[in-house]
Amino acid sequence: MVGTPVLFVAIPLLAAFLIPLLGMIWKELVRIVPGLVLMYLMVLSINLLNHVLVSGPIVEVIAGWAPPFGINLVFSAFSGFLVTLMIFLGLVVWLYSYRFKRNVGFEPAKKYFLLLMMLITGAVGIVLTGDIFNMFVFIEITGISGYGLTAFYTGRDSAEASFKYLMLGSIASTLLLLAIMILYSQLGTLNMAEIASKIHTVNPTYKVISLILFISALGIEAEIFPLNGWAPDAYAEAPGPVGAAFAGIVVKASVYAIIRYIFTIFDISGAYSFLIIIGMMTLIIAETAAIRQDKLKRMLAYSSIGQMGLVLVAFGFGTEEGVFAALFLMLNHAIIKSLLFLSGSYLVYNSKDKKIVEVNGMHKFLPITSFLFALGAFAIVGLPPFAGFWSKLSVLTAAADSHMLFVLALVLIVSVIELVYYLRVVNRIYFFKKGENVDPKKPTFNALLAMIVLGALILVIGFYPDVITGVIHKASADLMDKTKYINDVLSIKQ
Amino acid sequence: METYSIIFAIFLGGAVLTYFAGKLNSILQDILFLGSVLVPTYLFFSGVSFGSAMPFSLEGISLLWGIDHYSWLFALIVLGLGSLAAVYAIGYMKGKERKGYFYFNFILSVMSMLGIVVSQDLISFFIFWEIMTWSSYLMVIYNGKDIQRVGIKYFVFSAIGAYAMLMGIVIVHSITHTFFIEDMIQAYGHMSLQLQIWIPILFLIAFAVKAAMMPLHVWAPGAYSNAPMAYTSLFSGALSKMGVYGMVLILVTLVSRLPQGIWFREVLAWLGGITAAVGTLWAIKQDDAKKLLAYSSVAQLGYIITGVAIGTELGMLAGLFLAVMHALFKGTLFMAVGAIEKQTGTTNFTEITGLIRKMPWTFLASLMSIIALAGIPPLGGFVGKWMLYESLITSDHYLLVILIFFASTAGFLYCYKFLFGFFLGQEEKEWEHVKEAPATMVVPMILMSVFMFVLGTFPGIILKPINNGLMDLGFVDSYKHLWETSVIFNNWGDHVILQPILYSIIAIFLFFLILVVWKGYKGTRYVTTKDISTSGEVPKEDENLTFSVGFTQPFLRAVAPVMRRQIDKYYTEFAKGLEGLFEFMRRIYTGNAQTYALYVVVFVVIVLLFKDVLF
Amino acid sequence: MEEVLYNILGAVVTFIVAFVVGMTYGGLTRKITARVQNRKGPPFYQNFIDAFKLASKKTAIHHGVMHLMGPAFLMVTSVMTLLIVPVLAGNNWFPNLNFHGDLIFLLYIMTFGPLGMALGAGQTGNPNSAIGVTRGLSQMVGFEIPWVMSLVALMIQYHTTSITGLMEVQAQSGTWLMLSSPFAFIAAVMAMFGMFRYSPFDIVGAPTELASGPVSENGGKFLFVMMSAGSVFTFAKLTLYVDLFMGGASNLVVLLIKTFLLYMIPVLYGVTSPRYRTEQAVRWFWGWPTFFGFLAIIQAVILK
Amino acid sequence: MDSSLFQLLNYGVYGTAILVMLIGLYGALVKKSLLKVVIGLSVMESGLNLLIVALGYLKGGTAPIFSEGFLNGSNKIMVDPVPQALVLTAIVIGFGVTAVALSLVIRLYRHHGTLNIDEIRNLKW
Repeated sequence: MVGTPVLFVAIPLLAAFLIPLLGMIWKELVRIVPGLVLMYLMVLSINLLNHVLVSGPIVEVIAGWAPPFGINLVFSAFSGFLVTLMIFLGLVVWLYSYRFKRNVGFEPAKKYFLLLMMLITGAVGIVLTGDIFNMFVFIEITGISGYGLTAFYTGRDSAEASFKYLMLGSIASTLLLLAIMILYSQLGTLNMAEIASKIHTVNPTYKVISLILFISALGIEAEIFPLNGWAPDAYAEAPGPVGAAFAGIVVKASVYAIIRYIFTIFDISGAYSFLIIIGMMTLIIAETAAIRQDKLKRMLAYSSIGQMGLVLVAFGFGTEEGVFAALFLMLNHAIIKSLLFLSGSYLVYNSKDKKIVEVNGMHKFLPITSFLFALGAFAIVGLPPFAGFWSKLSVLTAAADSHMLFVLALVLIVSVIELVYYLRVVNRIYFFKKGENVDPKKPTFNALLAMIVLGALILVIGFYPDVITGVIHKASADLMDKTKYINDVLSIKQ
Repeated sequence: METYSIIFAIFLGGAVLTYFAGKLNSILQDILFLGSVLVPTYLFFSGVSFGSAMPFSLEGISLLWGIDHYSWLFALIVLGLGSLAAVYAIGYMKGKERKGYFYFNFILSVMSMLGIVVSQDLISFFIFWEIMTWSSYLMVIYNGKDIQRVGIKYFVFSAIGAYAMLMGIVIVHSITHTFFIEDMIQAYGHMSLQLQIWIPILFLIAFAVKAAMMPLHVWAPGAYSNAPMAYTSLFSGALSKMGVYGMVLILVTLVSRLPQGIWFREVLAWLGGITAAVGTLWAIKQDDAKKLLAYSSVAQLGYIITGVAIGTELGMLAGLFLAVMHALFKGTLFMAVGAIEKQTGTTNFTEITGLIRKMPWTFLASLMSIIALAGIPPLGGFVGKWMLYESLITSDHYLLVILIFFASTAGFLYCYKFLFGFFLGQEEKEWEHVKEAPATMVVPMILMSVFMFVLGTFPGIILKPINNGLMDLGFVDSYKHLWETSVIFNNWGDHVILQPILYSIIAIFLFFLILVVWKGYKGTRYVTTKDISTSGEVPKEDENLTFSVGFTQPFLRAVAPVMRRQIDKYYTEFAKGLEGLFEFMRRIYTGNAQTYALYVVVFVVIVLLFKDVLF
Repeated sequence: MEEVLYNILGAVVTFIVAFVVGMTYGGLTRKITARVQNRKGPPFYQNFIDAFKLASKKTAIHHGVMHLMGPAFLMVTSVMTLLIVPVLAGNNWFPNLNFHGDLIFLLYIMTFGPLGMALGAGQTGNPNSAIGVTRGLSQMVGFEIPWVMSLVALMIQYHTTSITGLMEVQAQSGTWLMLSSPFAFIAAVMAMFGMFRYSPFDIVGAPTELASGPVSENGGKFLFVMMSAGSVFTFAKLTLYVDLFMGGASNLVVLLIKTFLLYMIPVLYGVTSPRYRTEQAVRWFWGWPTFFGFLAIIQAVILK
Repeated sequence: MDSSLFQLLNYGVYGTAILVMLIGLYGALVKKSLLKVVIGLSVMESGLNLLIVALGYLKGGTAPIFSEGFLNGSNKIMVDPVPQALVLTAIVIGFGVTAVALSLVIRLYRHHGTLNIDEIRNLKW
C-alpha cells in the first residue's frame, strides 16, 4: 500500500489551513507549499491508480466505523481517474498562477492559494466519498471556496458574479439537503452503497422526487441549463486560472456526483434519457450563446458549459461506450479548456473589458501563448489529429450505437457553431491588426510551462490516444458495474 | 509495409522541421521543403506496391492503409501536381513573409491528400480529410484578407460536409462495428432501405462540398482566390479532386447497388451540369483573374461531377480524365496568375495589359492550358470533353448535354478574357519594367503544358491507369473498346483518331504560317500597339486604347436575369437570421440573480410536474 | 505512304474547290445584296480580284508573334472542317480526314480558329478588334445552342455521331433528314444565320461603319489568308449542312446547287433585316431557334 | 399523546417548516434588496433545518444521548440522532455561506452604490 485515499482530503485541507501560518514564517512558502502538496498527491494518485487498475478498488474507512455506519472513501478506477485528473489540473493551475501577477501581493496570494487548496479538497472529496451527506459537505466546501475565488479581484464586477454563484449555490444546497433527507427518511442510511442496494424498496414517487432534487441541485454546480445562470459570470470575472479550475475541477466533480447518483445509487432508467434531454438543451443554448459573445472569457465559459452538456449527453446513452466517451470528453475538456482559459487570460491580460476584439494581432507579441490558444481551439472543436477529435468520435460512435441519430445530428450541427466562434477568435489573433491601446503582457515562465504541458498533452493524446484510453476503459467499466461497487463497499468489515 | 510509415513520418517531420528551419536559414528551409515533398513522392512511386496494406490500430480502432489502382491514380494527381507546385512555390515564396507557415501547411496538405487516398478505413480517411481541411483553411487565410468572411465560410462548409460524413461513418460503424471501407461495402447490401439512401447522401454531401458542387460551392471563389497562388494550383488542382475521389467511390461501390441509385446519379449529374453553367457565367463576370479561375474551377468540377455521376464506363473515363486534365491546366493557370501577381503585384484585368512580350513563357503556358481548358483540339482537354459529351448522349441525357455544351461554349468568353486581359491588348508604359518570372516558376508550368499537349494526342497514357483503377472498382476493361493509345471511341462505335488530326493541324498551321510570313518576316518590322489604325486615324501616343472594363458586357446583358439570383446571398441571409436568433436566445441570461434563481425553481417545478412522463 | 500522298493530294484539290466556290459565293452575295438594295454592285468575280491583290502585297509591319500566327490559326479551322466534312457522298476521291473525326470533334475544331484568330487580333492592341471578338464569342454562345440541339437530336435519333453515319441513314431511307427531322433542320438553319454573320447578326464585324472584329488591324497577306479562310469555311459549313440534312451530294453540280440554295437563306434573310445588338442577337437565338431545337429533341426521343 | 393528534402535530410541523422554506424562497426571489435576498436564503435554510429535525423525531423519543431519561425511560425510544447531526453541520455551513454573502453585499454596495438587485446587472448575456 503506497498511501490511502484519505490523504487526498486530509493533506490539502491541512495545507489550506497551514498556509496562513506558514506565510508568517516565510512569505514564499505560501506559494511553494500548495505545489509541493499537489505534487505529492499527484505521485500518490498515479501510484494508487496503477494499483487500483490492477487489484480493484480501495475502500477507506474513516474513524473505524465500517460501512454503512461510518463514512468511507472509495478510490476505484472511476473515481481514481477523476481524482488524478483533478490533481493534475490543480498542479497545472498552481504552476500557472505561481507568479500569475507580480503586483499581487502576499495577502491576496495567501487567500488565493488557501481557497484553491480548499477547492481541490472539496472537489476531490466529492469524488472520493461514499456517503451522500459527506458529499453535501464537500460540495459546500467547494462552493464556498468557489465564491471566494470568483470574487478574488476587487476591481471588477467579480462580487456580482460571486453573489449570483452564491445565491444559486444556496438554493442548490437547500435542494440537495432536501433530497438527502427524503432518501434518508425512506432508507435510514446515508451510505451510497447501502442506499444503492436497498433503493428498489423505496416508494417510486419518493425515489423520483429525490432524484429530481438531486439532479437539480447538482445541476446548478454542473452548469446544466437552465440552472447555470451563474456560470458565465463566474468564469468571466474569476481570474483565468480559476476559470480553468472551475472548468477542469469543480464541474467535473459535480458531474461525477450526478453520474454517481444516476448510475449507481438510483435505479431509474428514465434518468438516462432525461440526461440526454438536459444535456442537449445545455449544449445548444450554451453554444448559441457563445457565438454572440464579445468577451473572450465569457465565450470560453459558454463553450465550457456546452461541452459539459455534451458530457451529460454521452453519459445519458447509458452504455459503457457512452460512459467511455463521456470520460474521455471530460479528460479532454479538462485539458483543452484549461489551456484555453490559461492562454486566453494572457491574451486579454491588460485589457479592461476583456473584449474579443482586444486579442487582435496578439501573435506578434505573445507567439507561444497565441499558438497554444489556437492549438486549444483546434483541439476543442474536434479537429484531428488533436485530442478533442478522439473524444468527439467516441461520443458520436456511442450515439450511433445507441441509435440516437437525432442527437447525433444535433451534436454535429452545434459543432459547426462551435467551430465558427473559435475560428473567429483565432483569426483575430493571427490576422488582425493590433489595437492602439492594447498592452500585451508576456506570460511568466511558470505560466508558459503550465500551458506548454497542456499543449503537449493535447498533441500526445491526439497522435496516440492509446496512452490514456486503457485507463478510461477500465474507469468506465468500473462505473457500469454497480453490484461490484456495492459489494466492495459493504464487504468491508472492521 | 514500412514505406507508409516512412512516407508519413517524412511528411510530418519535414513539415515541422521546415517551419523551424526558417528561423535559421532561408535556403535551408527551401531545400528542406522540397525534400519533404519530393522524397516521399519518390518513395511512394518506387516503394509502394499494389495490394500491400499496412494494418495498425489506434484507440482500439483497427485501421488499414494500402492502395489499389484507383487510389494510385489520385495519388499520381496529388503527388505529381504537389511536386511541381512545390518547385513553383520555392520561386513564388521568395521574399514573402510567413514562409514557414506556408511550407508547413503545404506539406501537410500534400500529406493529408495522400493519406486520404491510401486510407482503406473510414477513420484515417476522416482524419486526413480534416487535416486537409484545416491545412487548406490556414492557407486560405494566409493573406489575412477578408478572413472572417471567406475563411470562415470555407471552414463552415467544409465542416458541414465533414460532419455529414462523420455521421455517415458512425452510423455505418454502428451496423458493421468496424471502420473498414471494405466492410462498409459488404454490409451495405444488408442495410435497411432508409439507411441505404441516407448513408450515400451523407457521404456525398462531404464530397460535394470539397468538389464545390452547387449549391455547396459558395466557399470556393473566395477561398481559391484568397489562398496564395502557389497553393491554389494544388488546392484547385488536387484538393478538390478528393471530393471526386470520394464521390466515385461512393457512387460505384454503394449507390450502384441500390435500385433507387439512378436518382442519385441523375440529381448529381444535373447538379454538376448546373454547377458548370453557373460557374461559367460567374467566371465571365469577374474582373480579377483569381476569381475568374476560381469560378472556372467550380465550373470544371461540374463537368467532372457530371461525368462520374453518369456512371457509364465512358462517363467515368471522361470524368476521371477531365480530373487529371483539370489538375494540369488549372494548376498551370493558377501558377501563371501567381507568376503575374509576383511580377506585377496585381491580378486585375483592368490594370494589367500586354504582358505577352514581357512574360512569353508564362503566356505560352497559359495559352496551352486555356486551349486545354476550353476543350479545343489538339490538346488534352478536348479528349475529356469529347468523352463527356459522347457519354451523355449515349446514355440518354439529352438536355443535360445541351446545358454542358452551353457552359462549355460560354467558357470561351472567359478563356479569351483571361488571355486578352493579361497578355494581349495595349502594352502600357506602366508595365514596361516587368520581367519573366524566375525559372523555378516557369519550368513547372512549361512541363505541365507539355503533358497537356502529349495527352491531347496520346490520351492512352493516362487512360490506362484510369482504366486500371476503374477495373479495380468493378468496371470491365474498356481498352480497345472505348480507348486506345491515341483513339477514342464512343459506345456506338464512332471514334476520333487523334494522331492524323494532330499532324494535319500542324501541317496546315505551318503551311499557312509560312505563307503569311514568307519573304515577309525579316522585311516586316515590329511596331508598338500604339501604331494602329482606328478607323483610318492614327492614335496619339497618350490616347488610352486599353479595352478591359466591361469586357464581356454584351453577353452579360443577355444573361442578366439568370445572374440576378445568387445562392451566396441566401446563405448570408440565413446565417444572419441564425445569428439574430442566437442573439435573441442568449438574452435568457438576463444578468439578474433572481431570474436565475427563478429558473431553478421553475425547472424543479416543471420536472416534478412531468416526472411521470420523464422518468 | 502512297495512300497518305493521295490523301494529301485530295485534300489540296478539295481546298482549291472550296476556295473557288467560297469566293464565288462571296462575290454573288455582294451582287445579290446590291441588287436587292437597288444598286449595281461589283461583278461576282470581284472577290478574286481582291484576293489576288491582297496576296501580292508585301507585309511591312507586324505586332508580334500572335499577330503573325492569327491567320494561320484561322486557316486551320477552315481546312480541318473542310477535311472532316465529306464533300461528295460515296465518293472515294475526297475521303480526306472524315473517318478520323465525328460531329462533336467538328464542333470543337470549328472554334479553334476563331479563338486563335482572336488572340492574334488581341495582340494588335486595337480595341475595336477585341470588341468585335467579344461580340463574336457572345453571339457564338447564342447560336451554338440551337445548333447543338439539332445535332444532338439527329445523333440520338439515329444512334451515331459521325457525319458519314448520318449520310448513310439518308441514303438507306431515301429521305433527306430535313424532311424526316424538320425541327432539327429549322433550328439548324436559324443557327446558321449566326454562323454566317450576315445581317441582322453582323455586329461582330460591323462592316459598314468601322472596322471591328479580328480583321481590323490586318492587311495584305494577312487579310488574304483570312479572306480565303472565310471562303473555305463558308463552303465547308454549307457542305456540312447539305450532308446532314439534304442527303449529301453525289457529284459536284448537285453539291453546288444544294449549297447555293441553302446559302441564299441567310443571305436573303440578311439583306432584308436591320441589325441586332449583341444581347438581342443572343436572346433571339435562345428564343425560337432553341424552341425548335427542343421540338427536334422531343421528336428524336419519340422516334428513336 | 394521542396517535392521531401526534400525526396532526407532526404534519403541522412539516407544514410549518415547508411554509418557512417557501417564505424564504419568496424573499429570495422577489425582494429587490440584496439584504432581503440574503435573509430570504437564510430563512429558507432554517425552514429546511426545521424540516430535517422534524423528520428525525419519533413519537415519545428522547434525546439521542445516553441520558438518565433514556436509561430510565420505559419505552427506550430515542429520536434519530443522525438528522440532528446533519442539521448541526448544515447550520454551520449556512452560517459560513451567509457570512460570505454579507461580505459580498458590502462589496456590491461599495461598487454599485445601491442594494437593488435589478441595478446590479453589469454581467449579462
